[in-house]
Amino acid sequence: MNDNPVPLSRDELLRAYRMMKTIREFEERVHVEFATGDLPGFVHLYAGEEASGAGIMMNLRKDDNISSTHRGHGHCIAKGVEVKGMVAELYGRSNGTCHGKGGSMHIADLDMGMMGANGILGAGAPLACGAALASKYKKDGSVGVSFLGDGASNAGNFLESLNLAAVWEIPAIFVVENNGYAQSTSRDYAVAVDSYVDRASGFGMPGVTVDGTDFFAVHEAAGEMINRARKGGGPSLLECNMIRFYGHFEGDAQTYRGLGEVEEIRKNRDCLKKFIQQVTHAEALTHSDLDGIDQEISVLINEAFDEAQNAPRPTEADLLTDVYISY
Amino acid sequence: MNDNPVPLSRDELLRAYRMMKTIREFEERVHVEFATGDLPGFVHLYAGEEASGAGIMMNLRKDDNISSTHRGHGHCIAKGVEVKGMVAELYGRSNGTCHGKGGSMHIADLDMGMMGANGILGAGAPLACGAALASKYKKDGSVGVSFLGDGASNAGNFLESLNLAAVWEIPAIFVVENNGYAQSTSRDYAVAVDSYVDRASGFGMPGVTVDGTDFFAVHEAAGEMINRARKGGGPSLLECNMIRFYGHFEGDAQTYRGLGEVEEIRKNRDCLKKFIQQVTHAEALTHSDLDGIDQEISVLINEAFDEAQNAPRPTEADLLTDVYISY
Amino acid sequence: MARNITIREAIREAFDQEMERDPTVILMGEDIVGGTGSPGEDDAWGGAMGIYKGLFGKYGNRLLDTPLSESAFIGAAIGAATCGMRPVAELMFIDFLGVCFDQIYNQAAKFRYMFGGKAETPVVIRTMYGAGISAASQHSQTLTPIFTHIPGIKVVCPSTPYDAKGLMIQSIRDNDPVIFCEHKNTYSIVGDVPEELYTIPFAEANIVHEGDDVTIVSYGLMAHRAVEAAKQLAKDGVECEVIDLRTLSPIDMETVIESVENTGKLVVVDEANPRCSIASDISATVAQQAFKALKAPIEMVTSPHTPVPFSPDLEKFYIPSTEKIINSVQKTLSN
Amino acid sequence: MARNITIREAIREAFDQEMERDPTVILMGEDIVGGTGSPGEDDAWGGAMGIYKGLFGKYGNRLLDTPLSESAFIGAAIGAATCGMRPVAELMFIDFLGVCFDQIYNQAAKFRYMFGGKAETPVVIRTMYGAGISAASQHSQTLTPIFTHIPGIKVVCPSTPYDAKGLMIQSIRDNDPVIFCEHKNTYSIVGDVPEELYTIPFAEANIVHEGDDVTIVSYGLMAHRAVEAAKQLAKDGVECEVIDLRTLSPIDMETVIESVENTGKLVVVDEANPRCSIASDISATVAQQAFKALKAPIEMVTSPHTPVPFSPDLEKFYIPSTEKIINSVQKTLSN
Ligand SMILES: Cc1ncc(C[n+]2csc(CCOP(=O)(O)OP(=O)(O)O)c2C)c(N)n1
Ligand SMILES: Cc1ncc(C[n+]2csc(CCOP(=O)(O)OP(=O)(O)O)c2C)c(N)n1
Ligand SMILES: [Mg+2]
Ligand SMILES: [Mg+2]
Repeated sequence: MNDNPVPLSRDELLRAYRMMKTIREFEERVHVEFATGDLPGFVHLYAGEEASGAGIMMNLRKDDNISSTHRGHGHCIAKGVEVKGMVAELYGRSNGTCHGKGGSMHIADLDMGMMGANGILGAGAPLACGAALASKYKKDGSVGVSFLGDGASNAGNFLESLNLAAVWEIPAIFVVENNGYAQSTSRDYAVAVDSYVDRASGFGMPGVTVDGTDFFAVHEAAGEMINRARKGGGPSLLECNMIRFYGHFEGDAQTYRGLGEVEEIRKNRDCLKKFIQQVTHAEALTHSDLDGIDQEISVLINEAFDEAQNAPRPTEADLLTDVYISY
Repeated sequence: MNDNPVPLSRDELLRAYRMMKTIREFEERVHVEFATGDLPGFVHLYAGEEASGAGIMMNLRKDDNISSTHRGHGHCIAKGVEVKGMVAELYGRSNGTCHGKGGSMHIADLDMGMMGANGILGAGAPLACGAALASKYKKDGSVGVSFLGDGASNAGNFLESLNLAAVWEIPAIFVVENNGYAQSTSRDYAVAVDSYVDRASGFGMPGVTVDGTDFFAVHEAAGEMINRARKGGGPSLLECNMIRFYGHFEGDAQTYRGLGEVEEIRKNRDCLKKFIQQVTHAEALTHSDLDGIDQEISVLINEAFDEAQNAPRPTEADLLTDVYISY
Repeated sequence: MARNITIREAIREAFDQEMERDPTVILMGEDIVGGTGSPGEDDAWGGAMGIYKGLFGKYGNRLLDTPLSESAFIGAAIGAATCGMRPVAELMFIDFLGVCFDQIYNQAAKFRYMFGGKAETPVVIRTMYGAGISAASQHSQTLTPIFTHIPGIKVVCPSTPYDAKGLMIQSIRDNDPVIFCEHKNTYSIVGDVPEELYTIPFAEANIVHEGDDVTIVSYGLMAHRAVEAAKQLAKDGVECEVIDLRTLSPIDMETVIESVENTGKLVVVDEANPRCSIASDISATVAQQAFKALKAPIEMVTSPHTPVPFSPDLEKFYIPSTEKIINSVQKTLSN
Repeated sequence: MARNITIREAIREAFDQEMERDPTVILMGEDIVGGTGSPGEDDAWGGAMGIYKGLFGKYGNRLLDTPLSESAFIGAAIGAATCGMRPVAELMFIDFLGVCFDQIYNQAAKFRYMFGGKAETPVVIRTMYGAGISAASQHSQTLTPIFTHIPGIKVVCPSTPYDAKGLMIQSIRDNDPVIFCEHKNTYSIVGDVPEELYTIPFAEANIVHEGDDVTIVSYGLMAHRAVEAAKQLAKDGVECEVIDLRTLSPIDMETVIESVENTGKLVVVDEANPRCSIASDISATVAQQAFKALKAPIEMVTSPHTPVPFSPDLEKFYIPSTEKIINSVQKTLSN
């Protein structure tokens, strides 16, 4: 354990804050816009879970690859996918990250090492293994990181991937973002084991559980795993215990949650509040540092939504392109 | 641990011996007949692994259900499937267990609680969960037992089943018959964990490893698990460490095996020899007891092969029946 | 007595009445109860579409929430079906077949044949298909042709509340594995449904619009579009016979052949991708069995050979529209 | 210079030469080396059919044995393909698609479209299909229609050593996901194969027997039976044009249409089950695009709508035979 409670440089802290805050503002705005009926499709918000994505991505390089989930906005932003393109994508516009063909559940930007959000639970795990395998041949020290929810941790494609990564000794990191629910199903009901450390052990892999609302805890644990993997030390599993502020998707009435549960977590387990408290208390950043960033983000998000809402829509001709590279 | 080295009644011991010896003779004869070119298809022999099937099946009732693997002859015989029908099935004759439509990899006899050999690795695990689930509704105290090889222990359908069985707390037993190889691939290469006890723990389930060439060790460990499951104690996993005498399938040149490996195991790790040694040493059975059974089995196997070789073949009309119950 | 209810309600009623009648009927799937083991409401979701809402209170643990493990729980439903139960397992979206398909086509569908006729596997797999709500490529597919290709599994696609109830009850009572495919944009369709239990036999297509000029064959949501097209065409004096297949396997080709023998013209409407589709399947059978009667090229109206796009603008062009059906009918008439 | 080699050797040579040329080509699958980590020979198996034998000595860890986890390793091949590699993953039997299908049709096949054209996924999935060796229901299926139904994946089915080598090299170099389907009863077929590297473009069917009376369309092993039928029919003065499709997706329908426009009669031969099959796909397209030229009902020769039986006696009746093809040709002629 590092003695310094906020063991990152000022620049890194500012970057981390910007990441988390951008995600938060992005998601809060999506929440609002979805309610107006303007945003099509299924939307799953990452609000409340920012410390996990940021804590991990702060350890990654551009040439590292991540595979994400249906709840992918935060991973995208943290991995460096351009926000304006993302918003346009959510609106299905032709200047979106995926030209409007993917939508929230399929935002990808391979140039940024973002292999895609995924509508199929657990399906990203084999893909991240592929990135990790490629790294072994390219010998570039890059890693593949697979994000999954607690629900997806029961999916066969994920479980097989754990074994495969360990057998091949590839630089793969599996991050279980355990927010306590898979849709309306409680993690305690559906996951037969108490600790993911034990699940990792069953595949010969080290596992660590951290408070996923604590950026610094995530950052440190992920850093160790990622560095080990870069040096040929093989795969590992990180469990981030965390919470989601909103429903499973926008529109979820959340009647499976306890009375006052959401209010309580917003109040006491907000990872962004915790981060602010940590960095200001340690006097590593000041409130005015943060305010400056807040304002930039606010401008960015406003612009992104304004532009997206006015962006061009794809036309019938776009329907038939991009199926094959050549046919 | 039971102090008595052979803690079964004389009748039970005779039954166990008959089971194992029948399997052995069946498989040795299949080996010979396959070499003549008369037996069609893929054939995977259970010779050398009899103590596992017998040790477990001696704990089962007729209304317990098992799901088997591609290496299923031994499980069938031990569960009570009629030998003559099985041989006819191997020859693809119309009086075979499955009227010649299934063959070695698909022998099933639902009336005997044998849910089928299976050509798809790991696919039997969910099916056995289904039997265990049905037991919970029927409240008949029956169990579902899934057999798998070490290779199949990396398959997603098996891994998902472990979690499902634990979540539902159903009377399911998973038996990993670890014979060290999946085809030519060594277990040590392909299974990332040293002990299956750890893999079971990863799914919140007790696991036990036994010497699968020791009938009594298997019998005792399986007995505890099965009794616990019958009483509502939930699922568990049994690893039987064992060996196969022959190749993966008939025709396998086995060049992946060490020099003298097969000779060594035949000499020192033959489960049948071990059983005979144990029961005669404990003076629970005499050699003449065993000889009597041997003779009966020899007659049975000879008759079964003679009859099968002369049995009627299915005709074109049979091709189109049995697809649907009604269409 | 019949009341006007939705497809959603019709399916729930089928479950309710069959569960009451037959204690071996059990239901399972992700969130079909919803909230098991969580601090809030007991049946918070009642399934992704709320189909099961209220049943948990009545039937308790005969409804089972499952972990996110489609291979395991659909396989368990199949295994339980061979052991005396009549399970209905939900595959939330048909798009997810890729993580559990083996249990369906290599296990359930083949047991009876492989085991020499000795197995019965009365399992129903309920699932949701189709585009139209911007759910994008992995939550909008039709994929009915993939199941139809497989011998040993029956494929059911209701389009009305009456059919949904009667076909669901038939599916539960049927001793073969059934995949019951509901179009996600049909749940709120209302129609008359008798209160009592009734079944609709498989392979009995429905003539939902009569006419002598052109035969239009379809199923599911597209059957509604076909009728809509027929109504519009009727204004111009074109009389279409619209056939709603109701089940794709087994399929009622007699009704189709008979109609084509009368009209001499065929338009097949299928929301699936075109290659090896239901549209091509029906076209091929007609080109083989009613060739002499055919007076014009067979027209197929399908989705294009692409994944389903997310953007509502593109999706609108993607799904076969009433307009496209009308165009195809007119094309066959101009021949 | 061309030599007479088998399909088995032709595929091995394609791997060998492409691996030598391109360091990003890697191979993976169960037992494709065989014996990794075991006490015996290093490459004891070289794959279930011995295809890879000898390559491990030359390319070492560019051949990877995998655990029995098709979803994970085929998905890893796909992921690696999006990260600059050109992996070839073996799905030992096409029948196993049910345990890994999601990675193929929801991931690899859709990336390019879902990601707005920005992804390249140059992965090859090599697999073995077909009946004929009493491997029974779960190891004898054809299933090519299921892949062909899916947009975004290319389906290749060689029938000769020449095609096998040229199509495999094309598949490896192609930037789209390819499923490369080899009939298990074709590995020992011999034919002339050039020593040098060459590619065969996709969607170029081969006219393997010329004639003006009837068009027979087929692929894989069945193309050989079709030629056999054509030869026998030629003795009676019936001239068949036999088309070997070589690739099912993309498909060369021009050649088929052109031929039917000349002959006016079509027989399609497909070892797959009949519903939503390649046979029905081609029939439907012809009934739509070459209707005017058709002079007789289209005949389809396929397996019956049943699983593959184990018994060699039954299997013989199951697989489309030369005799059945001849009968169908004669049927179209009598019309
Ligand atoms: C294979 C598959 N099964 C089911 C679903 C439907 N589904 C979407 S999200 C979800 C719950 C996911 O829970 P979890 O993995 O914990 O992620 P979270 O939503 O909590 O972030 C389910 C069941 C799916 N998308 N894919
Ligand atoms: C899903 C699937 N993948 C691959 C195979 C091919 N295969 C048949 S047996 C076998 C090895 C099985 O090894 P193991 O599970 O250890 O059983 P054993 O043969 O040793 O009894 C393989 C890979 C298969 N039948 N099914
Ligand atoms: Mg969750
Ligand atoms: Mg083994």
